[in-house]
Amino acid sequence: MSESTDTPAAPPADPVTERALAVLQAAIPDGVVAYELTGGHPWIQVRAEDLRAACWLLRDHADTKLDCCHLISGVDWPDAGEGGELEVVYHLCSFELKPEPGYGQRALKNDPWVALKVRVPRDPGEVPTVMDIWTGADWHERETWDLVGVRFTGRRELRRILLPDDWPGHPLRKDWEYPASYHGVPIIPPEGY
Amino acid sequence: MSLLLVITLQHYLVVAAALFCAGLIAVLSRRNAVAILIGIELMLNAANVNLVAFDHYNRLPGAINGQIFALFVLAIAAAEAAVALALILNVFDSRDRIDVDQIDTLKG
Amino acid sequence: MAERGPDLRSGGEPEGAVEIHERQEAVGRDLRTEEMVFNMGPQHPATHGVLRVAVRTDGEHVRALQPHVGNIHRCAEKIGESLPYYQWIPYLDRMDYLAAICNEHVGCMAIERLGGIEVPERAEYIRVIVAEVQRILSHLMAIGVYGLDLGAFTPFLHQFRERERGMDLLDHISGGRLLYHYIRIGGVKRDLSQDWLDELDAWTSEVERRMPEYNTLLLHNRVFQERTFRVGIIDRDTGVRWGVTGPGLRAAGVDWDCRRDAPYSIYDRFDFEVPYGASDIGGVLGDCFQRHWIRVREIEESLKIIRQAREQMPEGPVMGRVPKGFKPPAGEVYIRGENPRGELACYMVSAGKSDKAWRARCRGPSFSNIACITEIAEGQLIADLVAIIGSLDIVLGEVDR
Amino acid sequence: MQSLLDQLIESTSWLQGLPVGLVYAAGMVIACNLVLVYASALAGETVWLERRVSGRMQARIGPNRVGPQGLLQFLADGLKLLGKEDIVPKTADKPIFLIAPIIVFVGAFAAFAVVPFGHYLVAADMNVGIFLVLSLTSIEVVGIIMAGWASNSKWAILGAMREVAQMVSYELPLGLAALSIVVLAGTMNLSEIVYQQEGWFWNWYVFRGPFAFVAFFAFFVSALAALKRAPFDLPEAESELVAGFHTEYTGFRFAVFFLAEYAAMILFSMVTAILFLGGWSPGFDIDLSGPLSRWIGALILFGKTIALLFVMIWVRWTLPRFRIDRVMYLCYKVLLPVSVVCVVGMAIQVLLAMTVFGGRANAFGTWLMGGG
Amino acid sequence: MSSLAALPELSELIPDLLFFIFAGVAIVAAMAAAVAPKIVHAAFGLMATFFMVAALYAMLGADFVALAQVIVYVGGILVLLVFGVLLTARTEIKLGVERGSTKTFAVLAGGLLFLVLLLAIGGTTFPTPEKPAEPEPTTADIGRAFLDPDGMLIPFELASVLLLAALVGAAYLARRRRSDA
Amino acid sequence: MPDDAQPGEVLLDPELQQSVILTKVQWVKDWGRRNALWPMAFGLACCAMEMMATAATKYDLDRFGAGVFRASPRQSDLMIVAGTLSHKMAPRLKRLWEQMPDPKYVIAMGACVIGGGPYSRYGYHVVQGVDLIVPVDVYLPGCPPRPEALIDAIRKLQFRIQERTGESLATIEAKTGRKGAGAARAS
Repeated sequence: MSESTDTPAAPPADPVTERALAVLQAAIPDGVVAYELTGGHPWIQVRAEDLRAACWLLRDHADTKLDCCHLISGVDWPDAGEGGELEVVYHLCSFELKPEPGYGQRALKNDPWVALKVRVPRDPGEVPTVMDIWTGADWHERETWDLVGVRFTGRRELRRILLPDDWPGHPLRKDWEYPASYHGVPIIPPEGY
Repeated sequence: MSLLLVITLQHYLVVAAALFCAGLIAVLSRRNAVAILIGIELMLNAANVNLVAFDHYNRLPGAINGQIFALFVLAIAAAEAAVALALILNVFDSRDRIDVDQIDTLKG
Repeated sequence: MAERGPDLRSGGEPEGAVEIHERQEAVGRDLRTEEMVFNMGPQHPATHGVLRVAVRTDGEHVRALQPHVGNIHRCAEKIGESLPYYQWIPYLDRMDYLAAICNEHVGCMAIERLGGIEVPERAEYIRVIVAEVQRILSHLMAIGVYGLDLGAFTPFLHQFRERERGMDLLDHISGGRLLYHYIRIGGVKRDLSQDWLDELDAWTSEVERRMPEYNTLLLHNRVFQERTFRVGIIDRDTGVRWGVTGPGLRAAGVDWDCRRDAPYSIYDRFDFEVPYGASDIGGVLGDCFQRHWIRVREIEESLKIIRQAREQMPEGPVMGRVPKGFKPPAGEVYIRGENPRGELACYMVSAGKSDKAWRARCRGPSFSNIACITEIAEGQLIADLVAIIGSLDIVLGEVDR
Repeated sequence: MQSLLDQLIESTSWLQGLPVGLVYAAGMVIACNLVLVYASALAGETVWLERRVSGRMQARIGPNRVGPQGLLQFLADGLKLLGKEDIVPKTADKPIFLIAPIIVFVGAFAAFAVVPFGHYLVAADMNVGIFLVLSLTSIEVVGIIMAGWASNSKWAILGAMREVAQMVSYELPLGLAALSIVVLAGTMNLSEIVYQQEGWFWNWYVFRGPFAFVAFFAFFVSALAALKRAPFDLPEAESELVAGFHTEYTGFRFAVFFLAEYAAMILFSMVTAILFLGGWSPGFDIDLSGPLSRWIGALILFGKTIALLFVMIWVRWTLPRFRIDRVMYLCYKVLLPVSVVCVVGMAIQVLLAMTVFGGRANAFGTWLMGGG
Repeated sequence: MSSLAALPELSELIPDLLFFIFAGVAIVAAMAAAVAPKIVHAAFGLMATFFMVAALYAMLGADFVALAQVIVYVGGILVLLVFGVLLTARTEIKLGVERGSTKTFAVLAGGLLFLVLLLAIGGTTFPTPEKPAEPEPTTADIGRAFLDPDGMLIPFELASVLLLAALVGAAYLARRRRSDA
Repeated sequence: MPDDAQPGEVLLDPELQQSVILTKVQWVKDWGRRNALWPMAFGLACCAMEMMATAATKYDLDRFGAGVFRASPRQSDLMIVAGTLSHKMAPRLKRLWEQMPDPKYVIAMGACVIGGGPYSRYGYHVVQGVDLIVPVDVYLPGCPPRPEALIDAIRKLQFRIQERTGESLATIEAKTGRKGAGAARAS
């Protein structure tokens, strides 16, 4: 990346995240657990029970208008907290609000997106759904359940999407073990491969 | 043409009678409306065989009334099949069945 | 061979039934013909790979449908966690195998950002050039295959003529016809020679010369227009709600292109237009025709970018300094780039402890694009369903990753 | 046929010793087999033609390894299909599944009996020739619907339904367009129709007035649709219905469908050439009725057939496929009115020719009223 | 066809043979159509009957009627019937079996009628001419008869009106009823 | 060709070998089979693109009579398994293979279907070789193989059909009781 032109000593805050944080703190002051406004990946962490409220707010508020749920990712942190935590990261973006002129040239060469994080205990790992807020979140939630094992609550049906329905476990959990075979077909490569 | 000397009018009439009886059996025994329609078509065909056979064996020179009647029957059969099938589909649509025993009310 | 199933692609599987949207339960008495449940795919000519779509039809009309994906789930994210960063790049190639370079580009950008690696100027230009060549190749394929879906075989085979030449171009610099591993962390694998650039010029003018021919065969063809006008309309609201990106979203009238509006790499140095849907193109906003039209226009814009990059390209090295045993500090990064099919995004988490990512997550644009057919294909004809799936231009490798 | 056999009997001594009826029967059987073999081989070569022509159109080459220029490709395909396992799906309706291809085959091939390949080169010179062609090709629908139903596959039944809707609809403009030529010719005998077009090419029926000209296109387009050729190939649309009504058919039975399709293509090309393009008439005034020159006529008709086949292939590999509603629209709102106008207009034309332009008395009147 | 008259005896048997084949197949297929347990089989039995009857017409010298039979019955009516069967195929399971008593009664009635007809046919002497009419092209005659004001013109026009009425009526009856209308 | 058998030695009935006429008939049958290999239009992943390229303009598989891509397995002779085979897909692949009429041939195209390829080590959802599911006649390595290589594989298969009297690997395996007997490996 050609960032050599401007690498300031104190990295500036990301304006979009800053605005989103202001909106959230005004409406649900207790909801925001932590945030990071600078650096390559600014984010805001909210409590799981406030997630839906925060999402509604970010989607509909005139200042943010984050009308698209770009990506939902689950991250497994087995060593965090007591008995491990699951982190769900929502990358939200807006097609409604145009970036200000010169946005692309700003020091933080980045996109106008907001990362919203929520952390829950690994067991049972329940996170409220946002499928009714952004329809496109449906498949992302199913995939996160499928691979990471985050249980999204309050939604229509939480089925596996990529793997077969009777697949053992959630492969992206750090403690997931490769099964020897699936329906008689070996999964682990033969010895000496 | 001398080829048909052995085959007489009666032969054709017997065939027509058999076809007619087959149609009658279908109409009487079936309860599916489409199957009844099949029986009716058989009976009409039997009539047609009679008409054409009589035309062939008893024709006055230049007159082919038998064949013309057969063509009329053909046209009527076509009209009848179209309307009957439309009715059957309609009944099927509203009743989900085309069993004639159970279509006894006129009101759809 | 005594045991033979009744019908080919349906039945037998427990998940074969279509889930019905709630509001479709009230279809009621309008059904007059037999309802049938079809399984389109996973081996079906129109599903572009191994997508399986369970379709409930009433005669020729689609009542409800449910796509089933995952048939080539290749565990790219697990592999991203299991292998060192630089070894993961080839797997990115194989995700969207029709736009391998674009994938590499975004993936390398993410890893470079994570480790704070700088890329030389010339390498950035080369990346843009090859990425745009790849975009043209991908769009040519999309255009041709769309014709194939609609029953026109010839444009598909004609586009292969240009596509083969373009693939040869990338073959010369990378050694692979389809999957390249050309863009590396910190730069590109090797410099472009003058001969190659001349060949590139010849190819671009050839593509420019041939495009009107393809447009005559498809875009301006009456039959094609009748098949695509007012079919599979994705309006702005639907598109944004489902997370549709790329040509699908632009056809809905959203004037958004990552390359221009959130420029990554050096895209802010080029002057190009972003085509987006409008009602005066033909058809209506967001229908299959406009998606096709946008791909055609984007090829022209990519040609523009290639020419500009070729002129501005400076001399210099093509590989930055990458530390041996590359171990980025703990942190996260989220990069999105404009792929031919939409926005590819890469979310990488480094725990800072090893040369492997803690979490390597990719957003395949096709994954979001195909999800919306449950909504837009309802009530269309089966023939239209084929047209819609084709116009979304999905690559299953990217849907399933 | 009759006269050919009579000539043969006159010229061959040992045949005269046999009962005439036996000779006639044997002659009929041999002629039927000849026609069948001729039509099958032609259908096979049409497959090759299609693959080569489409190859050229697509900047490819097409089959060129099997035999000279790939001419034996169809033989290889046929042999292979004969040797394939014959699968009847377990849930299929077996008797109907087995009969269906035969009915389709009969529908396509039987009509060749009345098609004259040249002067007297016709198996059965029937007075109702064109009517027979149309009615026999309508049998094909039944075979296809049987195939679709008996396969017990959803793709097959959907393909069959499309086929029925399309074929039944397009028979109307097809028949009416042919009828306008019958009005002009005053006969349904195909040989007779060709005799009337002999002489210079302006005698060809396609050039006799605007209605015939329009009828030619109506007939050809309807024939394309009735043949389920692209852009009307919805019943077997690969990208939509896998393979349509013959999805479940393997090996030999599939080959029969395949062959029947191409035979029907040849049949309709030939009938179009006979009805509109002067049959074996070369387009200038020359007598081709001699025992040897009639074979030249046959070659000319063959050439015209190939030309029309080429147009069919050309259209197929150029246009995208129609959608079912557009197909029906084209039939009922475009072709049907056009062909009705053609029939009525043709009747008026013949009437005018008889009353105003002096009928047979002058050349123009004769040209205008055909043989009617 | 003129020289056919001079054929020796051998070939005279062929038409007779053909007649018995056609008639036999027609009757067997008709019975199959009447009693086949599967409605689709019945429809295809009907098709065979139609073909054989068309062949009988051809033997009777009525070539136009024979082809009209094929094109109207096989290409039109039969396809309609099969289409109807396919569209209403859901009920086939329920309706496949008739009540035994009805069937017996029907077969009895049919057989009885056939006997009566046989007796009637056998007992009647039909005024048969010495020589049946020569088979000749009938198309022109039929056309003339249809359009002759003293002949069949009025019935012909009436038939066309009937067909039109049937067309309109069928279209009206089978139209899709909008559930929201 | 593989080293395990002389052509026509183990795999032909001795009776058949002696009968010249039968051999001729067999030759004609095999000639048809090898010159009309209709592949099934069946692609899984990346390699499918190269398979399409092979059928398309520049390489034109149709020259060898193998360009008729049939969508229905009932009408195809050759299954080119092109791309990665996943556990979810495997039963369907097996089913499609079962629906093909005999004699049927399988080409395993690409590293993934030969042995899991790059996904072998960590790809939990990738089958470690398609030969675990269906018998393979010709293995075609590469990631993805170039179109020339696919043409070569088809030529290999054609030679194999002529030399081995058209029996597919499934039949040979059943006859000899040896798994993988007689599979060929393309360039």
